[in-house]
Amino acid sequence: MNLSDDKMRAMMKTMLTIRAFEQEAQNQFAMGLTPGFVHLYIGEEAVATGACAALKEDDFITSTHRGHGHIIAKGGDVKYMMAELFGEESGYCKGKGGSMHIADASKGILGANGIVGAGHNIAVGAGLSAQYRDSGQVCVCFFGDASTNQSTFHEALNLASVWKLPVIFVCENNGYGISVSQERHQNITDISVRAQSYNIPGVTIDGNDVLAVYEAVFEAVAHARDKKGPTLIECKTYRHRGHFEGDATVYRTEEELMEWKKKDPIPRLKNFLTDNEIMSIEEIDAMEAAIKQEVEDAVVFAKESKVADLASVVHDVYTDIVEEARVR
Amino acid sequence: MNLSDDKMRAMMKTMLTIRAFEQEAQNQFAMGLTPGFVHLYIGEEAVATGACAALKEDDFITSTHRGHGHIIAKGGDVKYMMAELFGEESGYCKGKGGSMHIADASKGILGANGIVGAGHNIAVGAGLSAQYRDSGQVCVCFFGDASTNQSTFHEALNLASVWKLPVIFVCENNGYGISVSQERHQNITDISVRAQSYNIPGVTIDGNDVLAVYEAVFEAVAHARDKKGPTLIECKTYRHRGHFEGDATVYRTEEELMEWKKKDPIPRLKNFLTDNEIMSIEEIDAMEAAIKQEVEDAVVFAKESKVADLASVVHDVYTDIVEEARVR
Amino acid sequence: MKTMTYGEAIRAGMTQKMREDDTVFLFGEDVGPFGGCFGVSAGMHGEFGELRVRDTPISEGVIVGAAVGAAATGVRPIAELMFTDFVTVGMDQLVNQAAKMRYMFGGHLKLPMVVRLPSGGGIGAAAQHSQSLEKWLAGIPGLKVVYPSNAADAYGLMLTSIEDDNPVVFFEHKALYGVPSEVPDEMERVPLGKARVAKEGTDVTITTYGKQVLDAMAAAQTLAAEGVDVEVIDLRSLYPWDKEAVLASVEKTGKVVLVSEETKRGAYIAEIAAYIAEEGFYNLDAPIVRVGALDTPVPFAPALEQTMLPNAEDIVNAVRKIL
Amino acid sequence: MKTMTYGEAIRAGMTQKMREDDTVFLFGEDVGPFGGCFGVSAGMHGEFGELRVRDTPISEGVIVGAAVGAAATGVRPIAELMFTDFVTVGMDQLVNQAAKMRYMFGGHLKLPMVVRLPSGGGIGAAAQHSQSLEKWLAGIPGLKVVYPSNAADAYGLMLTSIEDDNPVVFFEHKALYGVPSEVPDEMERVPLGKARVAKEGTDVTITTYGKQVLDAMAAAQTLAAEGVDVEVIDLRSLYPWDKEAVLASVEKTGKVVLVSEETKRGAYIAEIAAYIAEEGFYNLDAPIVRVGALDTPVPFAPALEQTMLPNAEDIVNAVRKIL
Ligand SMILES: Cc1ncc(C[n+]2csc(CCOP(=O)(O)OP(=O)(O)O)c2C)c(N)n1
Ligand SMILES: Cc1ncc(C[n+]2csc(CCOP(=O)(O)OP(=O)(O)O)c2C)c(N)n1
Ligand SMILES: [Mg+2]
Ligand SMILES: [Mg+2]
Repeated sequence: MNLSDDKMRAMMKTMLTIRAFEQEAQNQFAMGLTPGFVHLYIGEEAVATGACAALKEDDFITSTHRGHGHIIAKGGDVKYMMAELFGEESGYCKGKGGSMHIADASKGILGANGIVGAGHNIAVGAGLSAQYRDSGQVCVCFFGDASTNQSTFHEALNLASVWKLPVIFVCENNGYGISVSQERHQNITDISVRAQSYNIPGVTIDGNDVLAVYEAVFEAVAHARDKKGPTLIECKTYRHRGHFEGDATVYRTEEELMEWKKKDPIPRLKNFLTDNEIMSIEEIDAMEAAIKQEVEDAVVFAKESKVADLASVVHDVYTDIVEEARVR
Repeated sequence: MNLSDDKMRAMMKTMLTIRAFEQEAQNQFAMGLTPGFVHLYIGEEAVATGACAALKEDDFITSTHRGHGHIIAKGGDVKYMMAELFGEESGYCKGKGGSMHIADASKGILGANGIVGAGHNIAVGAGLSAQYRDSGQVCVCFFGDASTNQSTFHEALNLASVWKLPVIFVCENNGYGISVSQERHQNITDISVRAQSYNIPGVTIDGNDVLAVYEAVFEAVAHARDKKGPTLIECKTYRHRGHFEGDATVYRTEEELMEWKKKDPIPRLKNFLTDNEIMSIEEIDAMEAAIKQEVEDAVVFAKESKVADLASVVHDVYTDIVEEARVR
Repeated sequence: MKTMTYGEAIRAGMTQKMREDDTVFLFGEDVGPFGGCFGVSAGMHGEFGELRVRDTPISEGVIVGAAVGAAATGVRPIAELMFTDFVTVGMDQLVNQAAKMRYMFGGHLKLPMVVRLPSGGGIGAAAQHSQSLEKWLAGIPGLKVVYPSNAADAYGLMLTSIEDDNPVVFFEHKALYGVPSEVPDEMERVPLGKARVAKEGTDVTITTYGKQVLDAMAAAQTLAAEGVDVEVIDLRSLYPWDKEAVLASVEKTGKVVLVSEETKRGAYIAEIAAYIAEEGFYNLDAPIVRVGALDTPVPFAPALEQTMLPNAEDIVNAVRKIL
Repeated sequence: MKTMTYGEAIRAGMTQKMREDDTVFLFGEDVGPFGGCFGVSAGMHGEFGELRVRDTPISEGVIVGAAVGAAATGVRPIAELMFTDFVTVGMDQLVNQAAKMRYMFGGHLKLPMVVRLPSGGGIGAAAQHSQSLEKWLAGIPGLKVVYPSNAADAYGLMLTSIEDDNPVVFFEHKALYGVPSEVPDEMERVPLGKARVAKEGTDVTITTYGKQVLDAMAAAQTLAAEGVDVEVIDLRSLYPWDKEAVLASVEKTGKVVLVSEETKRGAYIAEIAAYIAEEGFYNLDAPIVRVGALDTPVPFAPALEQTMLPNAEDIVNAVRKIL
């Protein structure tokens, strides 16, 4: 594998950052400090991390309702993310988007998305733009298992295939769409078989193995940059938390969760790094402590921030028109 | 094969009826007597005929914009069809539907449809109803190659598969969606591969061989009635006319058309029947002459009919509410 | 009389019809054992089993489309979309198929189906999970559209909607699910197309529906303290809608304020306003005032969201404008 | 001055921008060598080649969705849907994505994209190929919406729409494609949001757009013969729309007739009516009358279709009602 030690350390850092961010998001939500819905990525960190490690800074990603991990992995700043969860002006979206709509166009992050499957199409558009401009960019499209039954999955993969667009479709198969298990929402086990409908490469990998994810995406990126079109990569993984915070997860067993916790991607990478003497446990601990601090600082930043001036509610709809405000 | 001679004669009759109806529709359109769009089925008769021959009267079909053949094969009356093409009150839809919206619920014909791909979903609904009522009915869903890139194709096949609904998806692959050839609208040759995405049986057959179509659909119907779920059957065929009447078909070659005309399903069945002494050429000629007469009578019927009372334009929106009329 | 929440009333309506008529069944995302994203179908899977309360894949197109095909072939499906916002992916099935099939086919078909659409803002769910989109469907010939504001109407309209032989769009406001109100012991059908006078009054007519009925009642109370006697009309059905009730009230008061949670521009209440300006013009003593949401997507932060959405205070101000 | 058809003008607008700006490109079903279902893009594939005038599969969702993703990443796509009716399968991309992305993301993005929607009836295409659905999109914050009635405006609005940094919905009336009218030799941009006074007059204001401008002009001519001096306002843009122009005209005439081909109930002109009833009430001398299509799907038979659609005679009758 073409993975430098530095790259592996960076992946460790990304995974730990995602985990720490999500745990803090969980706490803040539990305390009632962040409004709306929050969908946590705990347990799936290897997918976003491995995939984004294979990208350049000007490459694109599209994300989902469960987007924090993708955004961190593509270089999003936890400070502005946390502030957005709190709905503050200093957040990525000035408090207008919240958890499900964080984006950072300057880093190629084309947005989390509240509509299941919407990212498929947007990713194809980014790929089309890259192809049209002959820019050499690619787009990684993240999505869940259940979203592969949405209309958009099909239209997007077909168009990407027939136009040979530089898009890498990365499916996070965590076995459920909310309460509906995969066998109840589709009659297949490996979602990668759906690649055959578009005559594109399709692989199923262990989504809790960050190195495997990196490798698969790296290959797909090379294929895409070579103008050979899209790839479908299915990453089998699991979410440790409920669908959203507050979900009592009555639809799955404690044993199942325990089985998957044993396969947690984070201890796994830690072990790999220490076993191969790429990082010592002390180094990892120090890294983790620094990250915890960064995330705590982000919470402080968020809490010190203020909600935007209420008058701003009518801004940002158009580039030019400002809608009428209300006089109450 | 379990095909009685009577059944084969009936299939001959259906194919000849479709051909004669379409030729007359072509003529009447050319004379400017039928308004709107008309999409002819000439060259594809074997698909509708073979498929519907495998059905019972209370089974369902959904059709497309190119629907005349399906409707005739499922027992539609050419008189009311022709009158509908003319927009007359005596037509199937009282002149409100036209060529693209002919339906006859009493015969299980759930409608031609102007929206490409809409029938996929409706067929799944009919299958769901059959399963729910445990009625033993099945639904055949007809659709074109290009419609298999629509959102609906994917959602419908997935749901039918996971719920094991009694639906037979019959794809009429005539190589084009309007001007766009198959290789330009999808990156696969055999559409039946898409069955793999849903883990259901998928086959590709010669759609100009009515016996092959019958056999494949017969098997799929048995599978469906056995509660084993849907099947995808791709029938390779060709339309002799343009996409709609008036289409100059600049996107295809004369040679290609000529090649396919050699494979015309009608002479093919004729030869089979005479070679196997199931029908004599005289019998076929007589059958054809009677059909021609029936279709000519349908034109007379249509021409003698009148457009509905203009006041009726506001009827039939709801079962109970009659919309306000206009006083001009 | 008993007390029920709005959500319980919707469930009671579905449950009653499912007990009475075994051609009625419910399907949608997570409506089964999970009980629906807002708990509306909680317990129904237990009572009716897998075939009658069925979880679907995430495929709104075929959820609505399958309801159409099923309704056309002898059953009475209820389809739930988890959020109204997702009707964007089921519009073809609703508008080009369900609404038009009967007409296109010359009247030879009925389509008894209900599509449930949980609507509205106020729960911090942001732009793609908070919309009010009545205007898309209430103006489509072939659809009937209802929007209850309280438990009794939710219950009664559900019974009538399921029994109707036409496609009925059943809007529900998410922020009302937990709100209790009184329901008669023997629930009667609420006819489609009949408004309810929520409060009689003589000075100004407030015409609204859904959650804004509560805001209008609060506004009426505030105004009563100032000596202004407001009449509040709860439309209940957006199509057919009760033109007579509205015109009669305007004739009495001469003044009308229309309220909806849709973004004001192009909201369906514009139809009511235009209708009054056309048919009730000579009874009007003052401009027709509309109160709606600001003309923006729904923002996430609660303070912003509350600024964007209309409230009782806005209604009070609107009434004052024309006193 | 030269003469062009409406269809040619749309093509001229696209062609000019594609020559000026190589980030502009067109895609949709059969827009390539076939030249579009109505011939609007005829010849463009020849001039610009496969990458810039591109045939898509039949996948309206990804046609609009890809335009969104492309517009967000540095190009200016024009997406054509073959018929407005098919926007039903691209609504999510248009309404939940294109319209909301900038706002949801806090203003950090622009989306310069045009979606072309051939609309309207009159060609015997029946219920699923003849709709007017302005109301769905003109009331959605985040979208701009235009609807030209003649070649010069079609040309000029196309230039402006492509240059706009926001998603623009470009409605075209199918029955106008072949209609010629005059176009200046040097075409100027037509600003979004500015109405055009198609005919000045003092007695009644007819406010309309698209094909109905032609009907309104015919009606004005009939009425002129009776001594009624009608002012005809062609809105051209439905959002932003020219409130000042309409209010000024109503102030002058005191009477207004609104016309659209949408089914009357819930048509976007209800917004215009409601706005006038709110902001211009004291200038009104008569009821606001609306003329729209009958409240049914579009029927197939031409005689039925002509009965269902509004025409010049209906406009004349509407004006007479309030003289
Ligand atoms: C179009 C649409 N339908 C339904 C929903 C509600 N919803 C949000 S997330 C979700 C489940 C998604 O499952 P999956 O794609 O597997 O992603 P996961 O949550 O497992 O990461 C559903 C049904 C939605 N947001 N959008
Ligand atoms: C949703 C939708 N998109 C586009 C069209 C326009 N249209 C009508 S038929 C057709 C081609 C269909 O091709 P195919 O499915 O292969 O059927 P065929 O015409 O070849 O029988 C198209 C693009 C439509 N009617 N509906
Ligand atoms: Mg999942
Ligand atoms: Mg085809």
